[in-house]
Parts: sequence; C-alpha cells; structure tokens
Amino acid sequence: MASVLEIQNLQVSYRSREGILSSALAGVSFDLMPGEIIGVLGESGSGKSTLAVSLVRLLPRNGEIIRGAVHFEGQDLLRATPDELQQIRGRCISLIFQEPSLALHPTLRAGEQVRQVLAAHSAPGKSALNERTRQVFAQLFPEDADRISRSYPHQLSGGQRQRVLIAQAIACGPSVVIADEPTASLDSATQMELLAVFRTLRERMGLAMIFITHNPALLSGFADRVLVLYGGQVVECGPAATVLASPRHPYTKALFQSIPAIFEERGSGRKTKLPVILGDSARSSLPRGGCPFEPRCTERMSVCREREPSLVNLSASHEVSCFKYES
Amino acid sequence: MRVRRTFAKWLVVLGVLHGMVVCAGFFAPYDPVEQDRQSPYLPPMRLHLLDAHGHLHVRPFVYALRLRESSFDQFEEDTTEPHPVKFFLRGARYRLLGFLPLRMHFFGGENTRIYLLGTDAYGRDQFSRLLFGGQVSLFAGLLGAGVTLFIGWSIGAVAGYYGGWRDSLLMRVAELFLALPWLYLLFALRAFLPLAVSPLEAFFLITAVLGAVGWARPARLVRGVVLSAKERDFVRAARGFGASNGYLLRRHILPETSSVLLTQAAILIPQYVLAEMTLSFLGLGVPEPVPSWGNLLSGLQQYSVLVSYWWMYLPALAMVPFFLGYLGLASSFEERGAVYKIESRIWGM
Amino acid sequence: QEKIGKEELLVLPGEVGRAGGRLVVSLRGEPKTLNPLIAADARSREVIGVMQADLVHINRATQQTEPALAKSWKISPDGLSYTIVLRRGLKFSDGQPLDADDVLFTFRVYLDENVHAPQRDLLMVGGKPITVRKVDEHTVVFQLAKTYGVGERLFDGLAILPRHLLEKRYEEGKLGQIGSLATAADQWAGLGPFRLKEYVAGQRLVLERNPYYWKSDAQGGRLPYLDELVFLFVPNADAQVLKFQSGETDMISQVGAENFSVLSKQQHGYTMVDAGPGLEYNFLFFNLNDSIEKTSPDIQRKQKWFREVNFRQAVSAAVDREAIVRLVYQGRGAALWGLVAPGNRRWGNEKLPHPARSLDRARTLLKEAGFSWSNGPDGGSTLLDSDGKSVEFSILTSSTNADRAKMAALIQDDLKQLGMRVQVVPLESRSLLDRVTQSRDYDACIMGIASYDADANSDISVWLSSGGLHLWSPSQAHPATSWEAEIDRLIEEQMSARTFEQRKKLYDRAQEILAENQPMIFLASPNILAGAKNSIGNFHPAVLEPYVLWNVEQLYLKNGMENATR
Amino acid sequence: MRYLLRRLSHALFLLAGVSILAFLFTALAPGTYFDEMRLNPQIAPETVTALRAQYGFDKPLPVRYASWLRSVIHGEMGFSFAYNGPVAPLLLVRARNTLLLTITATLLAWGIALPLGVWSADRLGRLPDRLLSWATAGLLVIPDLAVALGLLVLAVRSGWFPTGGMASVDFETLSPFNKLRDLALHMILPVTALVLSSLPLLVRHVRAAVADVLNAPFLLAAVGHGIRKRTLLYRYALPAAANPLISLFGFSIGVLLSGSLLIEVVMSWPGLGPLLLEAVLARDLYVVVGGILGSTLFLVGGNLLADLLLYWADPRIRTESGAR
Amino acid sequence: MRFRVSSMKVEASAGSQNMPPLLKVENLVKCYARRSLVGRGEELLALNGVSFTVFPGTTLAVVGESGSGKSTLASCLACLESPTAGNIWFEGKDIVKVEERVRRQLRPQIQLIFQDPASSLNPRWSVLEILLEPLILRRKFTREEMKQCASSLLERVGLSPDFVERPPTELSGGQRQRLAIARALALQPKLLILDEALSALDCSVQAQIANLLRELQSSLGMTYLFITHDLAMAVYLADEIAVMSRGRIVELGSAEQILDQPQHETTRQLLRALPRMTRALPAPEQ
Ligand SMILES: Nc1ncnc2c1ncn2[C@@H]1O[C@H](COP(=O)(O)OP(=O)(O)OP(=O)(O)O)[C@@H](O)[C@H]1O
Ligand SMILES: Nc1ncnc2c1ncn2[C@@H]1O[C@H](COP(=O)(O)OP(=O)(O)OP(=O)(O)O)[C@@H](O)[C@H]1O
Ligand SMILES: [Mg+2]
Ligand SMILES: [Mg+2]
Repeated sequence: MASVLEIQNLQVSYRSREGILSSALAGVSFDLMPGEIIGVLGESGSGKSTLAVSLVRLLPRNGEIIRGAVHFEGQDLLRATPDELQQIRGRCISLIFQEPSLALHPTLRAGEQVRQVLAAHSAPGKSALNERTRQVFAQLFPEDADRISRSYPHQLSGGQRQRVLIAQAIACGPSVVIADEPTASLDSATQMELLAVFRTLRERMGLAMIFITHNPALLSGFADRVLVLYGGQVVECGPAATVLASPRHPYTKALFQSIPAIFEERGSGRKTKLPVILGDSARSSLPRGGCPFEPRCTERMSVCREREPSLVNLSASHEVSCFKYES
Repeated sequence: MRVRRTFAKWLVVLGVLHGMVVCAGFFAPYDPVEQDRQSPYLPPMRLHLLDAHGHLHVRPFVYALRLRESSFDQFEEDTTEPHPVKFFLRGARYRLLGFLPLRMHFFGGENTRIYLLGTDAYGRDQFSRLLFGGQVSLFAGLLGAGVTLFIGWSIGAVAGYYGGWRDSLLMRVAELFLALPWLYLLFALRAFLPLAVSPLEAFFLITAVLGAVGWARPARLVRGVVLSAKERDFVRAARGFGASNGYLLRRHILPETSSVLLTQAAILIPQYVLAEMTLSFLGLGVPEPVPSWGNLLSGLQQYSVLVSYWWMYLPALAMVPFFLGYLGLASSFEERGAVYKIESRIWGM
Repeated sequence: QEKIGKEELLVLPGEVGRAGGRLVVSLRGEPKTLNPLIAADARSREVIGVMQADLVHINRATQQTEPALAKSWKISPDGLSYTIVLRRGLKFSDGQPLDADDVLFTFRVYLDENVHAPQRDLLMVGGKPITVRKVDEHTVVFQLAKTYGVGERLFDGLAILPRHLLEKRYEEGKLGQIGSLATAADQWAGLGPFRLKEYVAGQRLVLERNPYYWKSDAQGGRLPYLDELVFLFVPNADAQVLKFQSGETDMISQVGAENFSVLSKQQHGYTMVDAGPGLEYNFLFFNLNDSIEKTSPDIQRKQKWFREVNFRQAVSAAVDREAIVRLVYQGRGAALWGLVAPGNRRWGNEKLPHPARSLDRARTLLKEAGFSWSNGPDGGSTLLDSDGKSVEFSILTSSTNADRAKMAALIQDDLKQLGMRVQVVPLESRSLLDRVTQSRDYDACIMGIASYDADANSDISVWLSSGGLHLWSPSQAHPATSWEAEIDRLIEEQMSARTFEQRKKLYDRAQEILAENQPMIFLASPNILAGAKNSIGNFHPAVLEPYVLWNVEQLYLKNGMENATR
Repeated sequence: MRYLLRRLSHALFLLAGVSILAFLFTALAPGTYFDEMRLNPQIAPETVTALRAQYGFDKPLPVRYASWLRSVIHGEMGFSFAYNGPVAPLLLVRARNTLLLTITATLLAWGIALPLGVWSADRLGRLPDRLLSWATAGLLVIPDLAVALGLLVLAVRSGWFPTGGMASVDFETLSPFNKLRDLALHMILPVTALVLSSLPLLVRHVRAAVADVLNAPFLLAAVGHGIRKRTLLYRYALPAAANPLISLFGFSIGVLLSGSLLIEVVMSWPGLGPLLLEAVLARDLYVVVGGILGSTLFLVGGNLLADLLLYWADPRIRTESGAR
Repeated sequence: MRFRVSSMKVEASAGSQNMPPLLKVENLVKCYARRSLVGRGEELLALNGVSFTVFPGTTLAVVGESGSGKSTLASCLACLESPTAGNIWFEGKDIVKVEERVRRQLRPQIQLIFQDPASSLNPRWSVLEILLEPLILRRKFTREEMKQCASSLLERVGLSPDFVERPPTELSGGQRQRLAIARALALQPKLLILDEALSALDCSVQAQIANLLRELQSSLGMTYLFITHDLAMAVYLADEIAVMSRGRIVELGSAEQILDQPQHETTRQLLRALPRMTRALPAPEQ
C-alpha cells in the first residue's frame, strides 16, 4: 500500500535573534500508511511539535526548513503554493496544536471557530453547516455540546479547550491528523473516549494519525507504530507493541522507567525517588559529534562520542539508532 | 536582524533631519525673517550644471530670476550670467544652538540670493524658514503629543484597570473635556495673558495646554485596550506574585497599549504642528515674523496661493519625511517588540 | 384708489436692457433678517437694500443724492425743515398703496426708543430726534433741531416700511420678531425692486421681481429687468471666487487683490473690473487713552513715547506705504496719508503732504525727541528712549483680516530698521475690539474702516473726541489735547455749515491737523474689485456699498437664452 | 438595562455640566455679540448698551443660565441675537444637513479604512504598505482646508462637480430622481474632503491594530486549519484587533455634528459649520451653547455605543463587568 | 453529600490533628453567570459546595473529570476569582473577605501554576525576565542573588541556561511548563497549586520535577495542591486525593484508600479508564 505521508530527511532549524541557526530536527524520515496511527514519544524539547508544524509548513517566523521533503499524495508539501496548501490544510491534513489557550481565537465562540473550519472547505448551506458543527460537538462533548459551542475559549476548562481543538481538526474528515499532545489535559475517562473517537474515524474513513504524547501507556493498544525522538532525531521506531513492551534504545528504556508505578509496586515504592535520566536535556543547539544521547547514556561506549549512530534494523519494522545494535 | 536595522535606519534618518533643523542657522542660507520686498513669491531657483551655452560647470550654479516681459508675476531665468553656489561662506548672523554666534553658512550665492524653495509673500526665503520653522514646530509637536499621551495613558489606564466608579468618573470627565468649547477658553486665556508675553512662551504654554486638553481621545483608546489586557493570564500571574497595581500597569499593561500609543503619537505630532494655525488665529500661535511650519502651511489655505504659487506646497512635502520618520520609528519599535511573536506574513513562507 | 392717483414712475436714463432672466450672486454667509429695524450686519443690509427703498437716494456712481420715493424735496431757508413730496400711485410689493402715513409710521418706529433701531442714532440731530409731520397724503415735513450739513443724504438707506404689515405688531411691541428669513413671502413687503420668494436655510435666498416697482427705463419699460435674484450663501471668500469662476454665480464683488489677479488671468466669459480705490482706509494707531485707572503701568510707560508727536511722525515716515500697496494689494490700492480715501473724490484734501518713506527723517525726528540708539551684539541697533529703556511694543491686528496682518508684518520690519522691537499680535476680531474699545489694554493696533457714504459726515464718530470710533482714545468726555479740541470744533462747525465750499474748507483744515499729529498713521486703501459675466448688462461697480448691486434694477442678461447657472 | 439607565443619568449630569461650563467659558471670553456694532459709525454706543441690557447681559451669569434653562424646557434652546429668534429651529435644519454629510462620510471612511488598513497590515513593510504610509503622512501634513480647497479647484477645472453648496439653484423644479442626483453630485466633494481628512487616522489605527494580531498564534492555528485568507483577515484578525477601533468608532459617532465644521464652510455646505463658526466669532452665545450641547449628545451616544460594542466584541471584558 | 465529605475529611486528617491547617476551604461555591446585555442569564455552578482541609507539609491531589471545576477551585484559592459563596481560610485568615491590601501580602504565599502555562508568560519578555519577576517583586534580593537563584532554578527544572535570553514563544511546550514551575518556586510559597503542571512533560522530566517537589516539601515543608489527571502521579505525590465531579468533591481519602477501595462511581470510572502499559522490565540484557 502506498503511504499517505512520506517524510524524507526533514531538517528544521530555528534562527535566534542573533541570526544563529540551531537545529531542531536533524533529518527525520518516516512514512505514514493510510489508517495507520504512529505514536511519537520523545523528551520535552526534542522537536516533536516542530515536526508536527513543519509537516504543514506552519513554522514560526524564525523557523526554517533546511531541507527534506514531505510528500502527501504525491505532492511535495514543502514546495506547494500557498493556495494548494490552504486546500490541503484542515481538509486533508489537519493539525491539533499543543497549546489550546494559544491556538483558539479569544473572541470567537467555540462553535463559530469550528464552523469556520467547515466553511473554509465546503460550501453547503448555512443550516447544513450548523448541523455539521453540532454533530462534531456532540461527538466530542456528549454532555454539554450546546453550552460549549456557545462559550468563548476563556470560559472553557483546559480539557474542553483541547477538545475544541480536536473538533476543529476532525471537522472536515481529514485523511491525516497530526495531533500534538491532544489529550494532555484530559482525564483518563475522557482520554479513552477520545481515543475511541479516533479509532472510529480510522475505521470509518481510514484516518491516519501522527499522535504525539508523553504518556506511553496511551499508545498501547492504540498506536500501530511508535516513533521515539531524541534531540531532533529518530532514535527508535517500531511496532507499538514491541517498542512499549521491550524498548531497545537506552533513552526509551530510561524514559519508561521514570513512570511512577501505581499498580505494580504499590505501597513500597511510594516514598522512593523516581528514577530519572540524569543530565541536561536540551543542549541540542550545541554542535556535537557523536550520538546525541551519549552524554546521558548509562550504556555509553567509546564509539558513541566519535560518530553519530544510524538507524539499525532490528526486525523488518523495528529500527533503533544505537551502536549497541550495530553488527 | 532586519528589524533592528530598520530601527537604526530610521534613527539615523531622523537624526540627520533633526540635526539640520537644530543647526538651522548653518544650513539655512539666510535670516528667516529678512524680507526681500523686491521679490515676493519668487519661484524656486533651479540648480544647474550645464549653462545656456552648453558648458559644463564643476560647481552648481543658479540663474537669477527676472520678470517675464509683459507679465507681473511670471518669472524667467536670466541666462546671461551664471551665479555659482558658494559653500561655507559668510552671511547673516545667527546663533548656533541658541548661543554660538556665527556667520558661517553651508551654502549661498555671492551676487545673488539663492532661493531653493522660492520666497513667500514678503520675499523671505522659504528654505530658511522651513529649517528654522522646524525648531519651533517640532518641539511644539513633540511636546504637545508627549503631554497628551502621558496624561491620556495614565487616565485611560487607571479607568480601564480599576474599572467601576473610577472608570465611570474618568470617562465622564473625558467626555466633558471633549465637549467643552475650548475655543472660548482660549479666547479668554488670550485676554488674560499679557500681550507682552514672549510670543514663543505663549505658544509653548498653549501647546502644553492643548496637549493637556487633548488627552481624552488617547485615554479612551487606552482604556479599551487595558480593559481587555488586564484579564490576560500573565497579568493575573504577576498579580499572584504580589505585584502592585502600579507595577502591573507599568510593566505588563503599558506594553500592551504600545501599538495604540505609538499610532496616536504618529498622528498627534503632525496634528499639533498644524494646530498652530488655529492658534495663530487666536493670537496664540507663533507670531510673524518667526517662522513655524504652521504658518508656512497656512498659505495653502488660500485659493490664490494654492493655484498660483505651486512652490508653497514644497514645505509640506519637506515635512513628510519627518512624520514618516516618526511613523517608521514607531512601527519598527513595535516590530521590535513583536520579533518574538510568531510569523507575521502568515500566508506562505 | 382715486386718492392715490396715477403712478408717478421714476425714469432712469442709461442703457436699455432686456427683461427676464435670473441673476445669481453669492453672499459671504447668511443674512440674518429681512427686518431693517434690527439688521445690524452687512449681509442683511445688502439683501434689504434690494427689497426696500428710501425717500432720497445717493447715486453710487455719482455719489450725489437723487430723488427716490420722494419726487422732490424742499429745504427751508434756515435749513431746519425738509418738505418731501412723495410720488403718487406707488405700491408696496404686495400691492398695498404707499402714502404719507407709511412714512410717518416708519419714522415713528425708527425713533421709538424701545425699538432700538440702529437708524435712530442717525436721526438724532443736535441731540434731538427729528420730528415728522404729515401735510397731506403725499407730503411730509421733517423738522431738525439744528442745521445739518449732510442734509437730505440723511434719508439714504432709510427704508420706508409697510405700515399695513407692521402696525399691529408694533403696537404689541413685537416688532423685533418679524421679518425673519423664514417669513412667508406674502407676509413681507417692501418698495425695492425685488420681493421675497423663497428662503432655504443655510443655502439661498430667492427674490423675485417686484411688479409694482416704481422705476422704468428710458423706453418706459418697467424695471427691474430681472425676474429673479438669487443670493447663494457662500461663507468663505475663496469659495465665492471659485463659485464665480465655475460660472455658478454671475457676479462677484469685494474680491481680494490676490484672488482678483487669479481671476483676471483666465477670464472665460467674465470680466473683472477694478473700480479704483474705495472708501476703506487702513491705519495704525497707538493707545493714547488716558483714563488712568484702566491703563496698566506698562502701557503708561509706553504711552510716553506714543504721546510724542515726533515718535508718531517718525513711525509714519518709516512706514513703507508703497510696499504695502504692492505686496498687500498687488498694486491694486492707494497709499494713504489722510483719513479721506482717494475713492472719495469730493472730500479729499489735495494739499495734504505725501512724504515718501524716509528713515533718515524718522531718525531725525526721534533724535529730536530724545531717543537714542544702542548697538546690539548681533549687529542690530536698538532704539532707546530718554530713560534708556528700549522701545518695544506690540501691534494688534485682526486675525480674520489677512491684509492687515500682512501690513503689520511689513510695518514690523520697517520699524525694526529704526531699532524698534515690535511684536505683531493677531487677535480674533471680538477680542481685538474688546481690547481697543473696552479694556483699552494694548499698545498699538491696525484697523480699517470703510465709510458708508462719500460724505464727510459718515466718519464723524472717528473725528469727534466723543465719538466711539475715535479709536486712539474713544468717547472722551472732554478732548484730551488742544488739537483734538480744534478738530472737534472744526467738525461740529462743518456739520452745520450749509454750503459745500464752507464745509470743505473746514474739513480740509481738520485733515491737516490730523496729518500733522498723526494719531492715526494712515497706510493704504484697497481698490474696489469686482467681476461679472460678460452676459450681464449695465454692470458698473461703484466704490460705495453695495458695490455691484446698487443698480440691480437695471442689471439685465444680454442674451436671454443664457441661464444664469450651469 | 440598569446599566443603560445609569449611563443615561450620567449623560444628564454631563449635559448640565457642559452647559454650565460652556456658559462660564463664553462669559470669560472677551466681547459680546453687540460689540461689533461699536464699529458701525452709525450706531451710538448708548444704543449698544441698551441692547445689551435688553438681552440680559447686565445680569449675573446664574440668572442668565436660569432663563436659558427655562427656554430649553420650552424647546427653544435660547435665543439667537443674530437671527433674532429661538435657537432650536436654526440648529435643527442645519444639523440635518450636517448629519447627511457626516454620516455618509463616516460610513465611507470606515468602509475604506478597514480594508485598506487590513491590506497594508498584511503587507507590512513591503512596497504597497510603504506607499500608503507616505500617502497618509502626506495627508496628515496638508491642512484639511487646503485639501478641501484643492478639491474645489478640481471641480472648477474639470467642471464635473458643483463647487460647493448642497443643491442647485433650480433644485425645486427638478424631478425627484434628478433631485437625488443633484444632491449626490453636491455631496461628492465635501464627502471626499471629510473622508480624506479622517482617513489617515483610521487607516493607521486599523493597520497597527491588525498588524499586532497578525502575529498571534491563534491565527497561525487558523492557517493550519486551512481558513481562507479573506476569512482569516476579516473574520479572525479584525475582530481580534477590534478593541481600539471600536473606541475610535465611538469618536467617529461623537464628532458627527462637530467634525465637519470647517469643511462645511469651505464647501458652502448649509450645515452647522457656517452657522456655528459665525456664531462663535460673533459671540452669538446661545447658538454656540446649543451647538455644543448637540455635539455633546452625540459624543455621549458615541461613547455609549462604543462601550456596548466593546463588551459585545470582547467576551473577556464582558465577564469582568458581569462579575463586578 | 456535603456531610459525607466533611466527615471523611475529619477522618482523613485525624493524623495531623495537632497542627493548625494551612488551608481550610468551606462550602465553596462558584457560579458563572453568563450575562448578556439583553437576554436572560444562564448559570453554571462550577463549584458547588466544596470543603476540605490541607495541613502544612502535605500534598492534596485533586483529580476529576474534565470540566469538573478543578481549575476553578485553583483560581479561587489563588485569589484570581472571587467565589460566589463560601470561605477560604489560609493560615486562619479568610482570604475571601480580607481587604485587598492584606490579600496582596498573602498572595505570594499561595502560588498557582496555570494549567496553560503559555498564556501566563508575557510573550514580550525573555525567560530571564519572567523568571526574575517574582524575585524583583519581593525586593529582597541583590542582583547577584537573583542571578544565582535563577540559574539554580533553571537547572533544577532541567532547563538549559541557553534559554534565558529567549522569549517564551521560542520554547517548546514542556519548556514553557518548566519555566512556569520554576517561576512559581522562586518565591518558595507556603502553598503551591499545580494545575496539571506536569502534563506537558515527558516521563523523565516529570519524574525529575516530582522528585524536586518532594525534596522541597521535605526540606521547606511546602504544601501542595496537586491537580492532575495522572492518577499514578497523584498517588505517588499525594498524601490525600480528592476526586471531583461536577463541582463537588465526591470522594476524599488517602491515596491508597482511593486506589484500593474507590467508593464513588466517578473514581471507579477514572481508574477503569487508566491506560496501562506492560511495564518495561529492567530489560534483561541480551
Ligand atoms: N469564565 C468562565 N465562564 C463560564 N464558565 C466557565 C468559566 N470558566 C470555567 N467555566 C466552566 O466551568 C466548568 C469547570 O471548569 P474548570 O476549568 O474548573 O474545569 P477543570 O476541572 O479544570 O477541567 P479540565 O480538567 O478540563 O481543565 C467547566 O464546565 C467550564 O466550562
Ligand atoms: N520559535 C522558536 N525559536 C527558537 N527555538 C525554538 C522555537 N520553537 C521551539 N524551539 C526550540 O526547538 C526545540 C524543539 O522544540 P519543540 O517545540 O519541537 O519541542 P517538543 O518536542 O514539542 O517539546 P515539548 O514536548 O516540550 O512540547 C526546543 O529546544 C525549543 O526550545
Ligand atoms: Mg511540543
Ligand atoms: Mg482545568
């Protein structure tokens, strides 16, 4: 099957006010198959949001795509004209922003903001638009759809705002949704409901997703594949079940260990310190020779400092960039 | 970065322009009040390099103007004798920066007077008047706008920030100020001011008064912005650190109003420069023969001048760079604050 | 009807025109009223002028009196009683007949103290009101308390009012409230060539031909020729010029010199006329008031200079009148050395000296008076008075009058050459008037006065020390100086003198005294400039008000097809 | 509703205050209406004094104010010395004409300024924006009167428009359609002059306000949803930038009666301009006070409208005012 | 219902009876009235009679479904919203009724980390300015101290000093969140309210911050009100957990109690929905 989204060697940098470029994504490549859900994990500042916005070319003013290509249905989005982009954004590929308070218009009602997205991509009558808007809200807010759609963003709770963002993203029935921590401020019950919504969409319309999250547990049973980013690079990528159950990259392993365990080691571990990855996280701007994780790696070898590791195939679909697995 | 560079660029432009105005005595070839009664409404002289015989001159020169035959207000160039432009020559006395007595002028003519922007009804050099006029008018404009904005901001911010009865009261006072017949008060004021008040003093006094009276508009604009700005989360967060109201107004809310304030400033400065024409009418403006931009422009309000002497427009044109400079400075100032903000040219990249 | 008898029309000589058409003229703003009893402003008077008529009229071209509603008049040998015979058969514009009772009523109203008619003051001769007596239906006798040199000129401009419309209101004491512009056309009448047709607030006043008008042309054609006269209200002088230039109005008067040259440059279908110097005289005067309690010490100090004849003469000698005429009036004016403007052909004193500008003479005069000069650091010299104080004063001008402001700027520069530091203070006209006539808190002032009549008496309140326009020190109880007393005497005497020669002699003397003492330093007098479309016949602008409409009944459109407006 | 009532009572107080102060100011200003007569050599000073007394100028200010209030209650708004009649009818006719002019001009000015400002904010710093900056700066330094006169000159030279006034002389004889045409033709120039005089201010404010929000992240988000550019600028950016513009709009309403005075004079528009200007100079006090009160009414109305709009447009403010 | 809650409270806090409570909330009600200028108002009870007590040096976690009023509670406690009814005693002072002047004194002692940190950071300021703001406002520190404090704070939340010159808009979501935490910690408040302060952080950084919070609690005796959706973290950090639903506290008890014997349906629902992951075992090396 052909991929819907094909990302090739995407490199993105931010320009500081002094004009110095610092890299945020250093050559990321992967494919997204129709109906596939890729979960993206990674440490804070590793470039997940950068990846998300650069796929639809929404980088802030000081961001620059250095090279790479993003093919959507055969078209390179990075070379598309503004008009073509406008057609694609929201209708074919839509983006759920990380910060709901910034991404919502402060003086338009939630319903109106969703309605505008619908109106931008289809031209049905007014009543049809309203009807569709109501449907979308009903899907996301089983209880309070009407009130929420009439509220202004500042009158909504964090989770409600986040759901409004999701409503905007799925309103037009896109084939790809890039979701940047879409459930971060939702309680577990609502989270599950939302995942169910996504799942239905996938079943019904073959929705493919790039699902950025900090909660690996969310991905189990939901994502097909998991992509782990560190320092702007893919360090591990493989089927969700495999990666979650037996992570290979030292970073992924360490990451999973930091999760406080409540069901497994209840009681006893309560007063112990949580294990953390030692060291400074974001020094991505510094020029470096070796593996980006090398300074913090507990399993570092001498080669790690000398050159960058490349992705190694552990199995047909499981790749890790670590010298440990280089034969 | 680009924005910094434009900021610096405007700063330099304004610096040069203001430098010329401040050192008007040096750059102006003549005393701005000196009348040349034989040549009222003389059109601007053209600077030549090629003379009538086709010879190229190293030094730019002018031809004297004479009345065209059988005409009383049409001039033509007298091409018999070129008058070279001399630089750094002695001329009328002036005081540089108000104290340094000098006679050195940047340029001038030896046997003829050079009128770059023509002359006015009394045969005074418009170019010199333009430069000297700026001294008064720019100061007045900046002073008036400064006072207005200061008062306007303070009152608007207090009204918007505290709300409630303070808001009602201050806004009603603002309305009162907008509604009152200031013209009459100025009549009265003029009557109370002794005639012997130095005209310049009186003018600055009135400009300050005008500035103080004009606060109502910026106040309302600011109030509206503050009303909404004070609800921003970062303001609430700062309040949570125990920030005092004054601190919040100064550090968080003032920057939010900067765009409105700068726009107002860019508009108020020229407005106050022009307001002088109204003041002159009341006997409160810059009196003759002292030049000011207001009285340079007031000629434009006469039909005969408007259609007969096109060069009377030139001062207006010459003022445009100043105000553009302020505008440019203001907007690059704003952009400087906005550098951090995301993409302004949202469409495409 | 019998009693009135046959109409006795006044036949006017001159070019015979065509009847019909409409004339549009602009008025600098709205008139305020049609009621002559309360009209105080020039615009109302101009409109009233074409709607009303007087007993005896001054011909604006010849500046002589001529019969109007009065067919003839007789002056008694003692000069105290005037017997006036009215034309017979005349009718007001609403068709009601005119008779002696109307005249009696008119003068009763004018003289009624409670009405406050501005005309009343004119009709006080020798401090007593004129009395009027009816002899018969068409004859009235006016009795003066004292001989009055101006004689029958008195009656010029005194509209004869329609008794039938006003009497009731007068009895009710509500005369002031009628005759507003909004009056219905049939509620208002006059004896002038035009009568009210329509008024549109703020826009225009439309008058129509009075069919009962009592003048005819040389061929017996009834005047006026025009069917309609439209006054457009154009509050701005430049806009008036533009409207004329675009052909929207047919005539223009009171054009400024600069606009005149603009208009003259490209005359399509119209002609501009320079009627020569008018009766306006502009002058500079110093504050010579001596009511101590009113004047500040600062002004009293300066008055020491102002009271010095030499000082005033020096100022006069230093003023460059030629430059004023050239720069202010673009040559369309006349330099002035005396109160009588050159436009007044009969009353000027040719013998008055016209000294050319001379700074040397001015310096000599000042030196004689004890002034001296000190050299300033910047090369200029400063005039010092005998106490060693520098001579500085301010000149007030009206900020609404650009011409005078210009004069002030020129004089300022002239006097700078004498070492005087002069500030020009333009004031809005009410404030200026208040300072000059009420608070008297000023140093010097430039003003202009336009005589309304070519007769010497029109300026009487300027001449007399008790007069309100004796500006340098108005309304004095007793003349402050001997020369003022002398002028008072001469003027009073000339008023009761009976022949023109007698009066002229006395008047000449007064002018000489004035020129000698220079309480007013006369500057210049502008020409009367006007213009009209070429299609307008009988257009003869005069130097007296109303400059172009004085012969409105004779104005006509040469080509009947041509519409006045585009 | 309570809010509106409160504002209404404020407005009454304001009107009272303005009228009192207007009386005070006018009393402070030197000269009275009758002083002009002093310059008329035909009128004796005694007559002037008598006239002054007749109109109560010898009475103290409070007495005059009281009698003025009485005439306000009678709907006369005082007495015009010049026109020798009540003020209210004088003002009403002309206020109608002025409003016709200013409302058209205000609508037009906003209609132009909004798209122009948005357009130039969208091109911030590029050539079209710079050209617009030059144009607005130029308009700011040329006096309004010069602009108006220039337009009149244009009218004379081209012959396309009448040179001022509100109607042709033969207006009454025209057919209804031609009447309308005539009126429109007469309105073009004054409306243009008014629009040109208010445009720089409006455009600059719109531009600044919109440029401010064009940087906001929620607009970036909207772009991400594929919102069309027009919608983006007008449905997203403009409402977010509306705050200062609404206050400005309030002013536009507030100066409907008083904002066109000078241009009316130059354009011979039979509005309040010529009347009030003459009245001010002639010290026809009650006409002036009437005019001031009229424009105060509009000012209050404009500000009230602006406040309501502000609450309507910015929900953040609204909850605030609801809470307190 | 209210009875039950208060009785539970007495039960739960019986252990620390000897200390006066730091925070005592009684019957707090917050009603959002939608006021439009014309139409009739519409009311929403965001808090409907909430009561609880927090003792110094302890942590109360608040969990609950989205929109149940957690953030509203937080902003009422932080004096950002005035409650419609009810009392809040902080160190024995009723901060609802107290004068504005006194409240300003109290405010620095109660710090709130906003749920959406991005909007609580002034976009015109740099990271350093933002971080120093509370310190400057205290006016107690010298420049040196402030610098030192700032860099140590940054380090503790795992932010590199490279960022200090940047505006917050150039940070990633998690970095902003950490900045907000660092800023709130700068004042060492007595009560710190963390409104989902960890949700935007990856597990490792979460752990790092959680450790930091615990360490501060034990060294400075800080008190936390920890609002979260992450029951695991709640259990890890909190002594007590309150479960909210529709503006009420429906269950309140010690962490174990809640986890083991959930009483209320909401709690059970939350627990049931908790995503579980086969725990990555300390991978036996191949
Ligand atoms: N300013 C406001 N005006 C009106 N309603 C509001 C306002 N703020 C919050 N609400 C409503 O109050 C309820 C509680 O909101 P709150 O923000 O406290 O929820 P929350 O528990 O923090 O939820 P989340 O976990 O999603 O952040 C929500 O239904 C919300 O829509
Ligand atoms: N506008 C910007 N200018 C400069 N640097 C930026 C900008 N936005 C992000 N960065 C930097 O780029 C790096 C990657 O940021 P990004 O937002 O992609 O992180 P992330 O993976 O989404 O992190 P988080 O999980 O915290 O949201 C970070 O180090 C961040 O500081
Ligand atoms: Mg992110
Ligand atoms: Mg919340």
